[in-house]
Amino acid sequence: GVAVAQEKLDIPTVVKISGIQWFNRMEEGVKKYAAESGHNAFQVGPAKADAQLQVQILEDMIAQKVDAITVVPFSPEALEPVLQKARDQGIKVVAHEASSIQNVDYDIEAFKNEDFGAQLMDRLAACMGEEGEYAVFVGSLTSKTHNQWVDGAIARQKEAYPKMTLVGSKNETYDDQQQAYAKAQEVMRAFPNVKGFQGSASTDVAGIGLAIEERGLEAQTCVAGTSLPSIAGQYLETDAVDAIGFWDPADAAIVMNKVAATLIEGGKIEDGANLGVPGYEAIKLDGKVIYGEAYKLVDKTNMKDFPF
Amino acid sequence: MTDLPLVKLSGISKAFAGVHALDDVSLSVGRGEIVCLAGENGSGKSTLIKILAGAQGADSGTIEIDGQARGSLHPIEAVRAGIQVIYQDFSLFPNLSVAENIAFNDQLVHGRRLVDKRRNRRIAREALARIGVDMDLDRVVETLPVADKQLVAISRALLHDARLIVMDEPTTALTEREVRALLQVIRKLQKDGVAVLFVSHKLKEIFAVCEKIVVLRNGRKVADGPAREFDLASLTYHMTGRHVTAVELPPAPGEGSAELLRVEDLGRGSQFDGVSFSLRAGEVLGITGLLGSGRTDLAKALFGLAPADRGRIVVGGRPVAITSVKDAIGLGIGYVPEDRLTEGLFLPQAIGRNVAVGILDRFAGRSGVVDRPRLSDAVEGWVRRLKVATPSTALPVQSLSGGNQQRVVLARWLAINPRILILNGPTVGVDVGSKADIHAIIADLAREGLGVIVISDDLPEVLAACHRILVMREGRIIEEVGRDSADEDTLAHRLAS
Amino acid sequence: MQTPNPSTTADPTASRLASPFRGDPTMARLLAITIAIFVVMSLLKPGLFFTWGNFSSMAFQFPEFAILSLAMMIAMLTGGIDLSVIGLANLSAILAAFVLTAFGPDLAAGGSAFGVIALAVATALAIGAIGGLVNGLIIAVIGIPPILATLGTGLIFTGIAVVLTEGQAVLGFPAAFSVIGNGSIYGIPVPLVIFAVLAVAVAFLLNRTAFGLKLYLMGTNALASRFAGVDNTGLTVRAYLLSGTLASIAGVVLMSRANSAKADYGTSYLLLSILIAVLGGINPYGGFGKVGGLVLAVLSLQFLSSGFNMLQFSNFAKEFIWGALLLLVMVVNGLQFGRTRPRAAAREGGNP
Amino acid sequence: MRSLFSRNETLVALIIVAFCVVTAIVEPRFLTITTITDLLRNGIVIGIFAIAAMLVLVSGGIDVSFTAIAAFSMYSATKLMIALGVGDQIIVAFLVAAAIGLTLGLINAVFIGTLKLPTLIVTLGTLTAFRGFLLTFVGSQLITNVPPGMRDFARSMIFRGETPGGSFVAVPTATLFLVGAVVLTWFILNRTVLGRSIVAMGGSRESAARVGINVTAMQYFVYGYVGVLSGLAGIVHASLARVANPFDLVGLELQVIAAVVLGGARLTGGHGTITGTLLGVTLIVLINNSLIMLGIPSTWQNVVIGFLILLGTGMPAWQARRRAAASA
Ligand SMILES: Nc1ncnc2c1ncn2[C@@H]1O[C@H](COP(=O)(O)OP(=O)(O)OP(=O)(O)O)[C@@H](O)[C@H]1O
Ligand SMILES: Nc1ncnc2c1ncn2[C@@H]1O[C@H](COP(=O)(O)OP(=O)(O)OP(=O)(O)O)[C@@H](O)[C@H]1O
Ligand SMILES: [Mg+2]
Ligand SMILES: [Mg+2]
Repeated sequence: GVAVAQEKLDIPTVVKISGIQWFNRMEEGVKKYAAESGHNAFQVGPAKADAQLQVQILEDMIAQKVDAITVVPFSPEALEPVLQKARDQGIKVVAHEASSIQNVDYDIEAFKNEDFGAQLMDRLAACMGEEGEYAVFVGSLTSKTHNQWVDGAIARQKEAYPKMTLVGSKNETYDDQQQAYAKAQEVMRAFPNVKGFQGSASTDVAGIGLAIEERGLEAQTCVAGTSLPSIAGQYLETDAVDAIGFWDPADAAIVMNKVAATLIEGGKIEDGANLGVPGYEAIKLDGKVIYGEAYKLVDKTNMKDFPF
Repeated sequence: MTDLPLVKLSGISKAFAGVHALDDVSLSVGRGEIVCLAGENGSGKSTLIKILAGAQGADSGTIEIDGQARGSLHPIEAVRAGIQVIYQDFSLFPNLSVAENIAFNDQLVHGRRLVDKRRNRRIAREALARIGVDMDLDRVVETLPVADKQLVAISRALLHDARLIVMDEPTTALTEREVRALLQVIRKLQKDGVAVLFVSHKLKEIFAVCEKIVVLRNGRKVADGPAREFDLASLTYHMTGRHVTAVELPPAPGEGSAELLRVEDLGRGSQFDGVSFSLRAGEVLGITGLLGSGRTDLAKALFGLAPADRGRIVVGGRPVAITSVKDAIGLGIGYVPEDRLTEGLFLPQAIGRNVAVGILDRFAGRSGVVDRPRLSDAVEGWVRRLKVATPSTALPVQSLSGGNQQRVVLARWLAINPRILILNGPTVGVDVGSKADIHAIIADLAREGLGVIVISDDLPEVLAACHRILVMREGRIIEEVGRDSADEDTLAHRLAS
Repeated sequence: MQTPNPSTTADPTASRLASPFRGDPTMARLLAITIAIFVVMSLLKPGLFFTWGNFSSMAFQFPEFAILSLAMMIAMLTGGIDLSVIGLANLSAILAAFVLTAFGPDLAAGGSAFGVIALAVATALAIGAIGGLVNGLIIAVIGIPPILATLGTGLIFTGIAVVLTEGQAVLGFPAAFSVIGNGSIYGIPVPLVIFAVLAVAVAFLLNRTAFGLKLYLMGTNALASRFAGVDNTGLTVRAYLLSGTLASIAGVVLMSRANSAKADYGTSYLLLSILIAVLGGINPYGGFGKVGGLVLAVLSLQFLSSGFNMLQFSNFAKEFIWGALLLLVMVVNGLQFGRTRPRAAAREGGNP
Repeated sequence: MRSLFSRNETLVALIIVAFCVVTAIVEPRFLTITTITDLLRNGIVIGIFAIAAMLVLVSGGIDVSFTAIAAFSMYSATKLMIALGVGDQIIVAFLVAAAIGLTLGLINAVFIGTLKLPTLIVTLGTLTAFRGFLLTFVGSQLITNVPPGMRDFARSMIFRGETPGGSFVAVPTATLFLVGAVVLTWFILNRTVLGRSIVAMGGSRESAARVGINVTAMQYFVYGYVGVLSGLAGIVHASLARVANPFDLVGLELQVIAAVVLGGARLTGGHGTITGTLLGVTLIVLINNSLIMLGIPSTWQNVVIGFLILLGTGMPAWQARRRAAASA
């Protein structure tokens, strides 16, 4: 009711891990929202990427009796019980990057993961001339989103680019650039004709790009993957990386917070609604999942437009 | 000794966490003088030596070298002043070669920056030559038998211009042969004007070499004078503060008494071979031999630590296979090992636990839950019976002196009430008083019908404590002698030749 | 051989052969520190920290890694370490999860949840025991240093977990199962109850049974324990078996808390459990350490953690403080452990 | 006694050869110059770390904090370079990083040498504390536009060639840091009294003190030296990766120590050789960079690595056991 609307709401945004580029950008969004709304919106995250640490933080947030929780789960399944606990205590919960999650009021997705993967594949294929060998990388075999992107891409290749062939299995990089670099090197040794690489973790394409630059194969190879201009920029410039895709974490944060506040104030989210954030002007509502059209595909021509 | 003494310690006191290790002790050593430091375990000998060598600082007192007073001493200074120490625990570097161990201190003293291997080897060879020992200079010290380690420690001290060599129980691990060699070295050193401060629990050695004797008791100096003014009895009295009487060994058991153990043609690898003997209830059997003669291996075989690979063992009339310590203990065999500190004791653990370890299972029963009241009663009982000098069985065993530590190990094995007890060097590094007590304990055990095997190279000991003595050489028993039919010198002769 | 100096290790009750921390100065200090942290946090956030809600919230949080720390402690008492605890915990959980999901359907058809859950838990324990047994054998029989052996088996356990699940989470447990991790009995969180029971059990095992007392002795000097007739090999194997079993219990709690099982759960708990063990006064070179200290270490870290989250400190600051706290405790305890590890003990199996 | 074949080094070397043979049979492409350059390139940082870790083990301690020191020095130095606008002076980066590493190493030394605390616990504490401090107070943002000096350093090569396939093979100048660390540490450890004193101390601290070795000073040297090496390794890592990421490196410590012990160093101190350490590193790096070639699916790679570690450590351990049993 109105009474609620007046008071200053406590809304933590619990992220996968503190400090990394991606979530620092997200924090900018959280701060922006806090400034605009006057609510006490803040971001917290564990020091290490570990679902259980996220659970602990959520426990503490519940103990603090916050009004709503927005969360980017490291491992959605692991959060179900604690999020249920939160909701049982009347705390509104909005998630992001967790389309399968149950115990939330809403989950925000910048796009359908499979489509996004397919989009990256289209870029990759275009660059490769729709033929040749390619390898795929995931930050972690245990990461659902990464697997969805890669699976989406592979599916897309199978239907649209018959002359392309996948070599090797999903290479795991442990979200570590050095690992991505070493694995890329080995892939190039094991499959000398490999022409394309698709990355998932934001550091993957950087590692792959570095390996390719050292081999001097910028021109002969194609790399596409999820990343941020601030991470992959130097490799986009040298064509070691050809295209990156991402969505703006800041926008996602703002959307999460807006939705959370709306719910507390008793508002509703309708299909096709405009959440007043670029990419989320006409959202698709599918059960609890709010889909936007917020992905950005970037190459060296337009990377400058995204200062993060 | 008309001129001023080489070193003069005055009013030295030192306490460790309450324990008064040294209390106002004064001592002087003249040039080329051989002084003996005697005293019971824990009387403060080693502590005094560490202070003299700068390895530990004194709480009070002064050290004078050539008349110059020094407050405290750094090890290097001590060495520069010509003081070299052979520590009780050798203080060698187990991971370094013989050559490097011997030459290390020299490198430091000369403030060398770079290693000169050839020079080190030369120094080492010379040092070993001085005690007439030849050894593989490149062998890593931790792979040496305990005796060779001691020889390395000794030769290390004989380096260059030593003017005072301190020997803290240098002969504990040595057998007759090496001891004689060492005493020769000491006399030779004296001729070269080198003074020696000699610590030993073997009074025979003391009288053999010493000119002056200083006796410590409980950290105080209780006697100080020319050797000729002492005799065995008086020295023992000063050390212990009581009159130690020779132990009465019960008469050897007759044919009647049961045979506890019989060994036939026992052998293991190249270590020992064709060993046969038998042990009766109430009998104390001595086994002696030079270093590397295989005594320890034989003992280890009987205790299942390194099982024999040929021959027969018969316990209580039944042929048995001893392939593990468990087997041996099951057969009522106990073993007091050679190296008390590493093989025998859990130094930082409570005395009580050190004794209890052997009987935990017995007091645990099937459930595995220990009956603590009964267990600790048993433990306290044995600690009392063996007169372990300690205020509480809760104190770590490392707070005890050598003799008492050995009693703790004995207590552990007596607690399992064994039928056969094997004691390997039971009085190594143990003072006369405790030694007599331990011999008394052995005699008691024999009286109670145990079979006791005493492995020792301390000939007076085997002669005093054993009914029969087996002499081993190169892994074989070369002969058996009855205690009455042999005296020390002949025995020593048989060993060596 | 340098070893703990008498003054700090003389245990006045040891004549009664070991005991909880009566009259132990280091334990007293740790207790003081824990209380201090608690008081400070309560003063800084009275309305939030010093509330039943927060207590219960914390009581739900720490049991899972506290149990892992118990497992770590057992390994450390032998003078070893167990880097495979979390891998084994997850592997056990995943196999238990397979049992739960396999029988999920006929539960919907009204089967007894209890039976299935019991079976699942049994499976987990069995896996934990087997894993621990493997560790023990590799360490005691083959003689690989524990740090390497468990590093290897840890990778293998995690690896198998990944292979079995393709890295994805296993879901769909009967509702009743979540009681283990999220339920309460008379307002007391079930995981806390489980930890309490285990802590008491382990303390009893270590101080009242032949197994425990021998463990302390072997950890102090493995060579001497062998000469004293202790079966070092068997003892070491049993120790790691116990450690593995405890790990699997942690795994069960973890999976119930997460209502799912996955290969990468709780990966940050490995370093944490080592940190807790040493902070709790377990000598990593073996032979010394009490459950009481471990519990205090767990509590102090949990108080700090929750307090910091309430103060909205960064979690990196929390890490910094944890490290600093460990050093502080060590400094005030002075020469708690030997300056270098006991050499004789290091010669034989069961040591790093 | 230490016949060539009873030596740990020999065994590890044999295992390495065997592994290479198998890999070459499964995938002949393994036998290319590129394989060597790649392995070398990936071995530089872990190699320097291993040398440092070995030195500590030899001295009778154990250090798990060196990765945190490396990350700390690397990130702070890079930030400082940018702040001071001396981005093109790679030498500055190395000096600053070395200085920071030295400082952190000496912090370890204070606890270990002066306060006489157990090394494992101290470094466990500093590992956590250094990382926490770095990420809390220095920063957590990764720096992707590393100073040009570092980039040029990364691009400079000792050797560069081209394969028939038309791709470059190169040995980066950074390799010289590994070579330097190896040579210098070898010299100190085997040719100087300082080094021998460290080894002696690792063998018996008490004995060392008694022959007049200043044990505390030795520990200050060891942990300081390790700090410096770690700092340099940090910059090398950041340069080669062309990004200063404060989250990097920490987590490697156990793998590094595993490599060192694999190479025959003993956790009980006093034993460890440069050769063995390099062999251990080689084996670990080889394993980590050959599984794709062996056609092992990612899901199985952890299992395989685990087994290979057990195999690599098991054979020497088992042999040592048997020898011990024989001469019991
Ligand atoms: N580092 C130490 N800490 C505590 N107490 C010690 C220490 N060193 C020696 N003591 C104690 O000081 C006393 C004298 O010890 P010391 O080693 O000098 O005796 P000792 O005469 O050499 O005995 P032994 O004949 O057995 O060698 C003993 O009570 C011993 O327990
Ligand atoms: N100096 C040595 N060098 C090489 N091998 C030795 C040496 N001394 C002993 N051994 C080996 O050890 C075996 C027996 O050693 P052991 O220690 O059992 O002798 P011991 O009579 O018990 O001497 P002690 O009990 O005085 O140490 C010998 O057969 C020999 O092979
Ligand atoms: Mg002494
Ligand atoms: Mg022997």
